[in-house]
Formats: sequence, C-alpha cells, structure tokens
Amino acid sequence: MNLLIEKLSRRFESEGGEAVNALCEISLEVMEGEFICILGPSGCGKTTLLRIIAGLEEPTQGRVKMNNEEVHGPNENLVMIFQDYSLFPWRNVTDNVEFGLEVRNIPPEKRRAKADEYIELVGLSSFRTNFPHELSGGMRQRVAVARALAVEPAVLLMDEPFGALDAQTRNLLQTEILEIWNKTKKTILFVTHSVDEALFLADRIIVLTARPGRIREIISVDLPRPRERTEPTFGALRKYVLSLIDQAKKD
Amino acid sequence: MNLLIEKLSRRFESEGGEAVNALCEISLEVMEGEFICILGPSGCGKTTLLRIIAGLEEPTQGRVKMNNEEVHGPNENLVMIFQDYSLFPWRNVTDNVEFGLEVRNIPPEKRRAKADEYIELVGLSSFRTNFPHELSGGMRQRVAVARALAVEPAVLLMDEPFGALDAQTRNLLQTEILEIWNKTKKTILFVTHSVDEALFLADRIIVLTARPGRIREIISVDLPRPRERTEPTFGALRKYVLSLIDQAKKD
Amino acid sequence: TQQPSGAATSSVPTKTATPELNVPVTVTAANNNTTALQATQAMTASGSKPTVNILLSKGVGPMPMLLADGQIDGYIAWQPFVEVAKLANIGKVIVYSGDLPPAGSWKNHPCDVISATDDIISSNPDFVTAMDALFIVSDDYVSNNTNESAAIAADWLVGKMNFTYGKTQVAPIDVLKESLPTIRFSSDPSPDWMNGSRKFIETEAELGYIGGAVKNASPEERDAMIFNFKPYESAKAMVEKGYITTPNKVEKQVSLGYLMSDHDTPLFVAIKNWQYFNDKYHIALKPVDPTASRPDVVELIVNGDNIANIRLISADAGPQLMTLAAQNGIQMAYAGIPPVISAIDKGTKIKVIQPVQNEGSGIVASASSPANDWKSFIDWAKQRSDEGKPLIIATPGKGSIQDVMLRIFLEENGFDLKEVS
Amino acid sequence: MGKSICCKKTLIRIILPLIIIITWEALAYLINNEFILPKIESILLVLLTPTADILGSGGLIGNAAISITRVLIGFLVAALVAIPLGIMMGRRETVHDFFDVTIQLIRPVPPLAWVPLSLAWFKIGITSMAFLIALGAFFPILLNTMDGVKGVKRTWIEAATNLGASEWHILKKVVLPGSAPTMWTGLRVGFGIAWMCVVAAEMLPGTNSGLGYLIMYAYNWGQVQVIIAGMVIIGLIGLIFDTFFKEVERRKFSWRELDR
Amino acid sequence: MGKSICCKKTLIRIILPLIIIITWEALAYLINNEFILPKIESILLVLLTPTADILGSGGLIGNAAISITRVLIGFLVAALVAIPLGIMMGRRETVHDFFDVTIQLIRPVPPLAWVPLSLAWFKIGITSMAFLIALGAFFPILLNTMDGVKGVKRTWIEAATNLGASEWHILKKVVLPGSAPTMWTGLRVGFGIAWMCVVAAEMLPGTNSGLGYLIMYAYNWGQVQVIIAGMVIIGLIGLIFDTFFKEVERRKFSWRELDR
Ligand SMILES: Nc1ncnc2c1ncn2[C@@H]1O[C@H](COP(=O)(O)OP(=O)(O)OP(=O)(O)O)[C@@H](O)[C@H]1O
Ligand SMILES: Nc1ncnc2c1ncn2[C@@H]1O[C@H](COP(=O)(O)OP(=O)(O)OP(=O)(O)O)[C@@H](O)[C@H]1O
Ligand SMILES: [Mg+2]
Ligand SMILES: [Mg+2]
Repeated sequence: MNLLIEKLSRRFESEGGEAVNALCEISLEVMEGEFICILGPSGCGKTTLLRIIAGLEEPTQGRVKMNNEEVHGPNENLVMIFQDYSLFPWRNVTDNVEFGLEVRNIPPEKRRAKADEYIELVGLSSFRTNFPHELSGGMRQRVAVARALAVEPAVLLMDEPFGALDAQTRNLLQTEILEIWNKTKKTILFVTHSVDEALFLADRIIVLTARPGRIREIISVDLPRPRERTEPTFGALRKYVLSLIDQAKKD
Repeated sequence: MNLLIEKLSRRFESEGGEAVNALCEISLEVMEGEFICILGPSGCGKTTLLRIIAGLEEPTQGRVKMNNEEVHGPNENLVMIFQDYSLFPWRNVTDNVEFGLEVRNIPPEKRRAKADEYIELVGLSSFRTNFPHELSGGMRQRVAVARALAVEPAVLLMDEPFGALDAQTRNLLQTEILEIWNKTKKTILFVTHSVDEALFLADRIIVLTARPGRIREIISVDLPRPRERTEPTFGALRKYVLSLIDQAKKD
Repeated sequence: TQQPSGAATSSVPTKTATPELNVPVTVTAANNNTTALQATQAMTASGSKPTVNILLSKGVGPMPMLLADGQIDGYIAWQPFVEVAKLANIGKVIVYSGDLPPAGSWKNHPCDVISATDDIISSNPDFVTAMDALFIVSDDYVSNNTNESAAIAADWLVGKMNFTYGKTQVAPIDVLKESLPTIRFSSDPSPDWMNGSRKFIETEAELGYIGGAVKNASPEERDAMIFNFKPYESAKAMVEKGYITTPNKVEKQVSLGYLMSDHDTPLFVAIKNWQYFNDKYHIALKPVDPTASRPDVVELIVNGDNIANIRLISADAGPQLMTLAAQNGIQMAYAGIPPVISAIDKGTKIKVIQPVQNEGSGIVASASSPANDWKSFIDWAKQRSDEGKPLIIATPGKGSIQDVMLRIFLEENGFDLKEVS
Repeated sequence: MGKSICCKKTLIRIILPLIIIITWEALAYLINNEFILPKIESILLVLLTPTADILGSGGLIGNAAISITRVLIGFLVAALVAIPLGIMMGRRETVHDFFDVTIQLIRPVPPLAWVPLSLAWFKIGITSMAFLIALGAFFPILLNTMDGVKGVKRTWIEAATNLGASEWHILKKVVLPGSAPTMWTGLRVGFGIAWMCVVAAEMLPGTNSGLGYLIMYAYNWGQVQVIIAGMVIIGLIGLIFDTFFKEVERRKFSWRELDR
Repeated sequence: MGKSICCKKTLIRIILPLIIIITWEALAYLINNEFILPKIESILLVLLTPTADILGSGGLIGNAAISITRVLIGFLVAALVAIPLGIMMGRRETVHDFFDVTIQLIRPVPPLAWVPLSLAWFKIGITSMAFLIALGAFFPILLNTMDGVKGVKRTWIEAATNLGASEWHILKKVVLPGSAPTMWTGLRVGFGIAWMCVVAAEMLPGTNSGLGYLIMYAYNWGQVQVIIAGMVIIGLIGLIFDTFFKEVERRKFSWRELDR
C-alpha cells in the first residue's frame, strides 16, 4: 500500500459566482499501517480532503495516488466512514455489513461468513439482526466500521466518527478503534476536532490552517500506547497542539 | 433567591409496565449566584432533574422549593435552556428573545429595549433580524441564552448547551457564559458530559451515579478564574473527577 | 278538440296496441332471460334467436361520436340527435318513433309531460290551472310557428355557436328547424297518448323498473294514481273562452324543473315571447332579467298581476327532477313520462297534469349501413347476428322512453337483447 | 389496566358514529321522507342482503367486486407508469424539467372531464375506465415517488458508491429501498383517489355494473337508500384498503420514522 | 452564464408541451376526425375568444370566474371547519379518537356520490355546490393540519411554557406558526382537490354556468373542442393557484426546510 497526496487544491464555485478555496496545496505521504489524525478549525476543508482521497470529489489541482495509480472515482482500497455513519436504515446489521460484498457479487455464504467475522471484531455479534435504529450511536459507528472493513480496503478514511457521542462512549470507542487497528493493520486517516482524541490515537497529527486549508504542521506523536491522558508529556503535547490551533485559527 | 431540592425521586412507568427509576433521592441546596455543573453517565437522569426543577415534570417523591414555595408548573424564576436550543425558527433573533416578554404582556417598546439589551449582552447586535437557520450553532445557543435572560429569572437551567458544538466554538462559549454570569450574577445549573467543561466553569460539580441517578459526590472547585486547563492543579482535579465518573458508571 | 273528462279518461280502452304486448316482455340485466313472444316463436323455428346488443350510453351526447367512430352501429335518441346524425353525414334516420311498427301503434306516443306535486295542486289549484293554460297556448304556438320556435329554442339551448360534429359544422337553428317538425307539440291527452302512457306503465312494470304502488294497482287505480287532468280541463275551458281567471297570489317561490332539450321548446317560447302571450292571452312568464339568454327566474303574470315568482331548474335527466320533486326541491316539472311513473310508484306525491309533446325520437343507423327503413334495418340486424357480430345499438339509459321503445320494437321482431359494455 | 384503557379508547372511537346513526334515525322518523333521509332500516335492508339484485343491476357484493377489479387495473397501470417516471424525474433534474410543465397542467383537470376524450381514444370498455382511474391515481404516485427519490440521503448514495456499487446497484439497493416509504405513501394516496374515481369511470357509456354505476343509477331512480348503502360500502372498502396500506407501512417502513 | 443556464432550463421545460401540441396537430390532420382529435385551430378558436358565448352558456372567462368563486366559497368553508378541528385533533388524543372512525369512513366516498344527498339536504344552489366542493377540500386540510400540529416540536411548547406562556399563547404563538407550513400544504392540496370537484358540483340540477357545467354540457351536445378548451382553462387556473400557494410557501415557510 502506498498513498500519496500531491499538491491537492480544491476550489468551490458557488452559484452566486463567489468562489471558496477549501484546500490549498496539500501534500502528504502516508505510510503503510499508519494512524494519521487531521485537526483543523471548522470549515478548513478536512471533510473535503477526505472526500477527494475517497474519490467522491475531484480536486481542482494536484492528485491522489494509490499504489502509484491516480485516484478518480471510487477505489476499493480507500473506504470512507461518514460522520453520520450513513448506515442503510432498512437493512439490519448483517445486511449493512454485507453491502459492499453484495455489490462485488460475492456469493451469499462467503459474504455471510465475512460479515460475521467483522461483526465479531467490532463486538456486535449479539446484534446481528438488529436494525440501525435499535442501536446506540456508538454501536452504529461500529457497524459503519465493520461495513468498511468487510470490503478489506487498505486505507480507512474516518470523518469525525465520534463527533456526536458523549464523552464516556467516546473514550471507549477510541480504545476500540485502536484495538481494531492493531488487529487489522489498516492505514487510518482520521478527522477530529478534539486535540485529546488526536493525541490519544495518532502516529502523526496533521494540523491544518483555517480556510483555505494548508498544512500548518505535522506532529509526530511518539508516546507509547496505551497512552495515559493524565501523563505530563501528554499534557505538554496538548498544550503545544492547542497553541498551534489557536494560531491556525488566526491565519 | 433560595433554591432547595429535597429528596427528589422520579420513576417512569412505561406502557409495557416496566418502570424506570430515573432519579433517586436527590437533595441539594443551591446558593445565590452559584455556578453548578452536573456530571453523570448517559441516562442517569440529568435532563429529568433539570426538567423537574423547571417545573416541566413532576417528581414522584420529594420537592423543589424556590424562595420557600414548592415548584409545580412553570415558574418565572426558573428558566431552562434546552439542549437543542428550541428557538422558534419562524421568528428572527429579536422576536425570539422577545417571546418571554410578549407572553408577559410587556408593551412593545419596552420589550424591544430589553431584547436589545440582552442581544447586545450575548454579542449578536448585528444579527437582530436574522433567522435561526441563518446562524451557526454557537450563535443559536447565544440567542437561547438571551431569550432566557430576557425574562430575568433568578436561575438559569442549561442542559448540555454546548454538546453539539466543535471544540473551538465550545471553548469560546465557555468563556462567554462565564462573562455573562459575571455580569448578570445569575445562579446557573449546567448539565454537561465534559469533565473539562465542568472544571472550567463550576463552583461546585455534582457527580451523579448511573441510573437511578443518585448524588455520588459534590466537588467544590476552588480554582481562581480565569482557569487555565493546562495547569497542574486543573489536571489533578480532572484525574480525580474522571475516576469518580468511571466508578459512577460501574455503580 | 276532444276534452277528456276524468270519466272519459278511464273509459278509454286500455289496449289498442298489438296483442303481443299483453305478453310480458322481460329484459332484466340481472338475468338475461327473454320471454318468448308469440311472434318470435313463429319466426324462429330453430329456437335460437338473433341478437342485438344494447349499449346504455347515459345520455345522448356521446352518441354521434360513438357512431362516427364505429363503436356502435346505430342509436335511438331524442331530437335533435336524430337530425344531427343526418346533417353531420354520420348516419341516416331509420324511423321516427311515431312510425314504429306495427303501423299506428306508437302514433302520438307520450314523451315529455308536465307534472305537479299534489301539494301545489291542492294548495294553489288556480295557479296550476293558469300555468296549464299558458302551456296549452305555448304548445299551440310552437306547432304553428316552427321556424320562429326553432330560433328561440336554438338560442336558449346552445346560443349562436355552430355545432361541430366530426367534419361537419352545422348551425343549431338549422338542426332545430329539421327536428321540431318531427315532434308533435300538443297538450291534449288524446286516446293515442293515453294508450301510449299505459303501454309505458305496463312495460316498466314488466322490466322491473317499477315494483311498488303502481305495479300492484289495477288499470283504473293506476290512472288515478298517475294522472290528474282537472287543472288541464279547467285551463282548456278558459283558453277556449278567451279569458283566464286571475289566480290567488302564490307567496312562496315555486320551482319548475325542465330539461335542456328541444322537447321543452314551448317553455322557452312562452318565456322569450312573453310579451306576445301577455298581449294576446293576458298571461305570461316574464323573465326577471330580460337580458339573460337563459333566464332562471320568471314571474307569472295574469291579467297584469304578478301571481308567482318561479325559479327554473334545468337538468339533464328527468329522473333527477323527480328526485328533486320527492325532496320538495321543485313543485312542477317538464320531464319524460317514465321517470314520473316510477317516481309515483316509489311514493312521490306527484301527478302528470298534461302532455307537452308527443313522439320526437328516432332510430339512427350508421351512414354506411344497408338499412333505410325499419324493415331493412331488421334484415340488417338479423344478417349481422348470423355473421356472429350482432349490431350494437345505443340507448340513452335504462327505462327511458327510447330504451323502452327500442326493446319492444326489437323483441316483437324476434330479437334477443343483450346489454353490452 | 392496559385493557381498560383500550376499552375506553374503543368507546370514545365509536361514540360519534353511534350519535350519527341515532340522530339520523330520529330525524328520519321526524322528516319521514325516504328521499331526504331514508330510515336506517331501509339502508340496512340493502346492506344486509348484499347478494340481492338491486334495480336489475346485480347485488352489492358483485358490483363491489367489479369496481374493485376496475380500480386495481387502473391503479396498477398508474403505478407501472408513475413509479419509473417518478424515479427518473427524481434522479435527473433534466428529466424533471422535461415533464414538469405538462404534468402541472394536466394534474388539476378532473378525471370526469376526461370522459369524452377517453371514450374517443380508448373506446368503450375497461380500457377507458382504467384510463380514468389511472389518471386519478397517477399524480400522487408520481409526485411521492419523485419526492422519495429526492429525499434519498446523499450520504447513502455516496457510501454505496464508495463501497463499490454501480449505478444499477445504487438504484436497486439504495434509491429504491430508500424511497420506498414515501413511494408507498404515494401508492396509498393514489389508491384512495383511484377508488374515488370509480364513480366517474362508471359513468362511461356502456357501463352497467359497479358500485359507482349503482349509485348514479339509483340516483336516476330516486333510490336514496341504495345510494347511501353504496356510499357506505365505498367508505368501508376504502377504509379496508387504507388500513392494509397503513399496516404494511407500519411493518415494513417503520425504519423511516425510527431513523429520525 | 447564469442566464444561458436559465434559458436552457426554460427550453427543456417547454419541449414536451411543444411536442404534444405538434403531435396533436399532426395526428389531428391525419385522423381528420374532430370527434377523436379536434384540430388545435378549433380549440384555439374557443380559447382565443374567451368572452364569446359558448352553447348559450356565456363565455369562457365568465364561466371561469363563476367556478373560481364557487371553489373559493367551498374551500373557505372547508378550511374554516377543518383547521380548528385539525388543531383540536392534533392536540388532544381524545378528540382525535372521537372523530377518527367517522372521518376515515367518509373520506373515501367521492363527492359525486354525495350529489343526491346534498340536493336533499342543502337544496339546489350554491349551498349544495359549496358542500360538495368543501367535502373534497376538507380531508387534505384536516389531515395536514393534524399532522402539522402533531409535528410541532415538544421542546418548542416546553420552551414556551417554561417562559411563561399560557395555553392560549401556546396555541397562538407556537402551535399555529409551528404547524403553519404543513397546514399550508394541506390548503394547497385541498384547493387542488376543491378545484377538481367543481365538475361534480356543477353537475347539480339547476346549474347553468361554470367551467364544469360547460364541460358536461358540451359533452351532452357532443362538442369535443369545447370540452378540451374547458380542460385547458381548468388546467391553467389550477396551475396558477398552485404556483401562488407554492410561492407563498417559499417566501413564508422556507424556515421549515432550512431549519432541518
Ligand atoms: N459542495 C460544496 N460547494 C460549495 N462549497 C463547499 C462545498 N463543500 C464544501 N464547501 C466549502 O468548503 C469549505 C470546507 O468545507 P469542509 O466541509 O471540507 O470543512 P471541514 O473542515 O470538514 O469543516 P467541519 O469541521 O465543519 O466539518 C467550507 O467553507 C465549505 O463551505
Ligand atoms: N418520558 C419518559 N418516559 C419514560 N422514560 C423516560 C422518560 N424520560 C426519561 N426517561 C428515562 O429516564 C432515564 C433518564 O433520562 P434522562 O434523559 O434524564 O437522562 P440524561 O442523564 O439526561 O441522559 P443523557 O446524558 O443521554 O442526556 C433514561 O433511562 C430515560 O430512558
Ligand atoms: Mg467536516
Ligand atoms: Mg439529557
């Protein structure tokens, strides 16, 4: 796996004729198995960046290369998990997880087996036949993760996955996503608003400036895992990142 | 002003016949001008507690006394700010803020003047004629605050007011609410999920146990304001409260 | 002129029609069993009878289109739809209703009549008589002034706009000039007319359209239930004397129902030419709004006095007017005789007080048909039945005069009738 | 206790119908004119002998069956045209614009007004009736399908695309199920209107059966008790179908409400 | 560029009506039978002389005005009854239960079937017509009002209560404005149906004006071009009113969409 982001820019032309520069010359090389968090003020283009990488949107300039091939349109190696989970509410957990396999025409028994495997992985085995509306926010998030994992992509793109959850559930899921990451060895690009979260999860944190989003700084987090939020080094890093963000906002 | 909560319990009977104990014997005396934060796991009854105090719900046992009178039904001294702000989307900012004055039959000029005053206070003077859907989440929150303040209650009840906001906006509003509190000398009961937030804001933090919510501990936060999140004492208190919550969850 | 008295009426022989008519003619949709008629038995040795399909068209409006379009082979309709087929070159007139066989049996058959509720007859007899008098003179006027009447009726019914029937455009007045002479306007309840009426009663009973009071009554009782010619007789006498007595003023507005048909031309003429009738007979229906092309409120003026305020209610079918009469929505009506009979049968307190016109219907066959008169029509129908594609003939609706006459005509000629859809 | 609540609810629900029936009967005796207000007995006489011939047009049940068949045919035709068209109009702005004006112009025209043209174009018979009934059902189905398709969340489609779904898969596995609840509402409303159009359709020349025919025929013969019996049956059948549609909605499409 | 997009859109929107008109005319010449397909000229002849007398019943404009008046009266009656009832049914479960069965039973009965009873109860005249038209408009208005009131967010009401609003204030200042958009949709749909009922209403005996009357009268005389002209006018008027309702919706009630 080899993901390369080269001088990516994105401009939106609104109907009124005004143009918004959402992203500006973002370049990044992502290592295999890396956990990258993207931080930045609201509206700086984080979602846009992820959508371009996922092939859901085209950049105005620059390119995304996956295994040395330019990404245009959906790519089986790059699967996105949306902020609102976007589960299919008319499908139960198993059927949701199977979706990506279905459209790949994988035979029923095989896809059932694979779905079960990933439902097990996210710890929802006893909720296989439940519908999304019967699950809590955290559980839905996990279904979305299982659905993405089931198609076995090389890279997971997660857009503020824990934004809508309460603090406790959030902490729990952070631990869980790390476990899943450990087990599956996926590469993860993870957008968040929370400095705490980024520090807890990431190998590297990309801090973006306010619109148009440019890379302000890339911070390597070398703390050993599992990380303890109350440790002094953690605190120091938090202070540093917060100050960066404050500056990013002013830019 | 004198707010007394005495042995408050609340039980919900569901249609199926099962009963849920949401609150169990909550007693609390609130001082004039105090800023109280209520923390507790999801579903422990925080919202229920606030609703009972606001007179929107009746307790199964116990009572709420405001200025030595039992609270039944809406009370002009206790105004609640809902988690979803519940602004009236068909009214612009001024008209929303005026609502409470309108139903008190205050003459138009007088209520306009008062509305302007509180809109000014929350810093929205240039948005007077905007509609809620034209405002950002944080601005809507401020309108809700202005609307509540306009009726000049003794106590503000706020239910997770910053739950849906991003980290930056949240920090900003925390500072703002403290400012407003300083200026108006209101008593505030503030529900939140965030330990950080509670520590940043409160004079006292009430930590509730999991359902049925009982008071697990009341923590006085004696840090001077403005508080600095990166200070060691802050960090130590955070660690302590987090551990309390972990236990509260297990209860 | 014959002046039937109540006694004279009941002494009129009840049967002058063909003996076949004494045999029940049963055509019910529920069970399509046709009772064999004597004539039929004689004609069909093999036992299987030729068929004609009857299509209930619910009014006559769509008939020219259906005929032009080949969806039907012919129709029986009231005027002017018989003339319309001819003028629009989409059909030919096979036979006018008065000429239906056996010769003379349908001569002067009843069609539209004037009916009045028992209430108004008993509460305002002199008013009803005055109205009768006006109807007598206006009937007379139409018979003697066909062209002028055609113009008035055309104007009332359809204005100045030309009709468009397929490729042909015709002026309404030309149509009515053709149709009015085929209608016999007469308010005289002649023996022919009485016979015709009784024939309808009989047939309606046999078809199952009436099953109440009238059906179970003897012929004499039937006459008493249905007819009340007393106002007519007094009116007739006054007209002949040349002086109409001024009735008492009617306080409440009276509603008079009528049909949007050239059969009701006398009413239109009475109103549009009110000045003439006022001058000549001192009785008139004066429109309250003289500029209205189709007035809906008129005043009855007798000898210069305003006697009554009358509201005109138009309808497109007699039965609707009878329902209204039953609900006391109207007190007098111009309508075909069958709906009046069935309304009386069902307990509506209303009576036939005089005829408006006789005959005025006809059978039309498509322009391409080999038929020219009723005999060749019968042959054509038989031939088509033998070929396995029986004729489809439209009638305006079950139990209408036209429907009843067509059924009797075809059954007497040995046909099996089938309703198609 | 749950039971007594349920009983009380049922009681409340039947009070008004009872009041209406009792008032009706009282007034009927007072007015004593079957043409204005037939007595309940007269109506029941018709309703309780549902196979007895009415005015030579067959029994209530038979006529109801005929009408239902006609409505189903018209309704199916409408659904078969409206659903695909609605999907295309909902998915593609251009298709929407292409059909919009025409649809907006035709929509307000009552089916009754179509009778003459229908006769000319589709001839006498079930085709004409189906056309008139379908016209009534068509617009609610079309507009709801369109709404439903437009209401399919963009993220569902993006999630599907992202997971490798082709355009056809998206249509089959996302757009269709995602818009199904709204579509179903359209079908329910459409069926209701189709059912209301049966009277208009059965006014076509050549019709001699069906509930609508029966009502109009009874009108021509002043048989008010038959008219009311016909109306009661129309109301009941409408209610039954509506309940069926709602029940399916409750069972199959509850996710829509719960997903909010 | 914005302008050319708008032009293209307009073009796309008028293509189909043009195609229909051209095809119609071509077919009309081909078939050459005014019964089946009157030529556009014949129809235009009627449409373009909108004050000229038609079948002795007055001009198109006059009749349209009469029909619009009737529809407005019936519509107003429906709205005046349906909105308060809908609000009460939406606010109180008991009121809802009380009326529900009756409403569900009456709803599927087509206005046409009410003609005879309407005649008996309301006599000939505008009252009967208004009744029939109101019947058509009543149910959409009622059901939408109910839905709208039920859809008023509980927190709006609680916020208002909490701020000291009385029951009356809540009704006036929260329930009414909060349900207004849905209510308006009900009024829009109801008006559409009222407009469609005008034909049924104008089939009442004693009617001799109005677009619906004109159409049915033209049918009785077999004048297809008049029928089509009448349909075009009905379609256009329906379209105009619908556009008006939608425009008000867009201006006044846009908060509903934007508040999501
Ligand atoms: N389809 C679009 N058309 C026009 N502008 C857009 C579009 N999508 C995004 N933008 C604009 O681009 C900018 C970046 O948007 P984006 O959603 O990527 O921000 P973000 O960093 O994800 O913000 P948040 O933290 O609030 O989710 C914003 O100003 C937004 O208004
Ligand atoms: N009206 C009600 N009927 C039945 N149960 C209720 C009702 N309101 C609340 N509950 C139950 O009472 C408990 C407490 O609810 P409450 O909303 O007060 O919790 P909370 O602490 O505010 O939770 P959260 O942090 O998720 O907002 C929950 O289990 C909830 O399901
Ligand atoms: Mg984003
Ligand atoms: Mg809560």
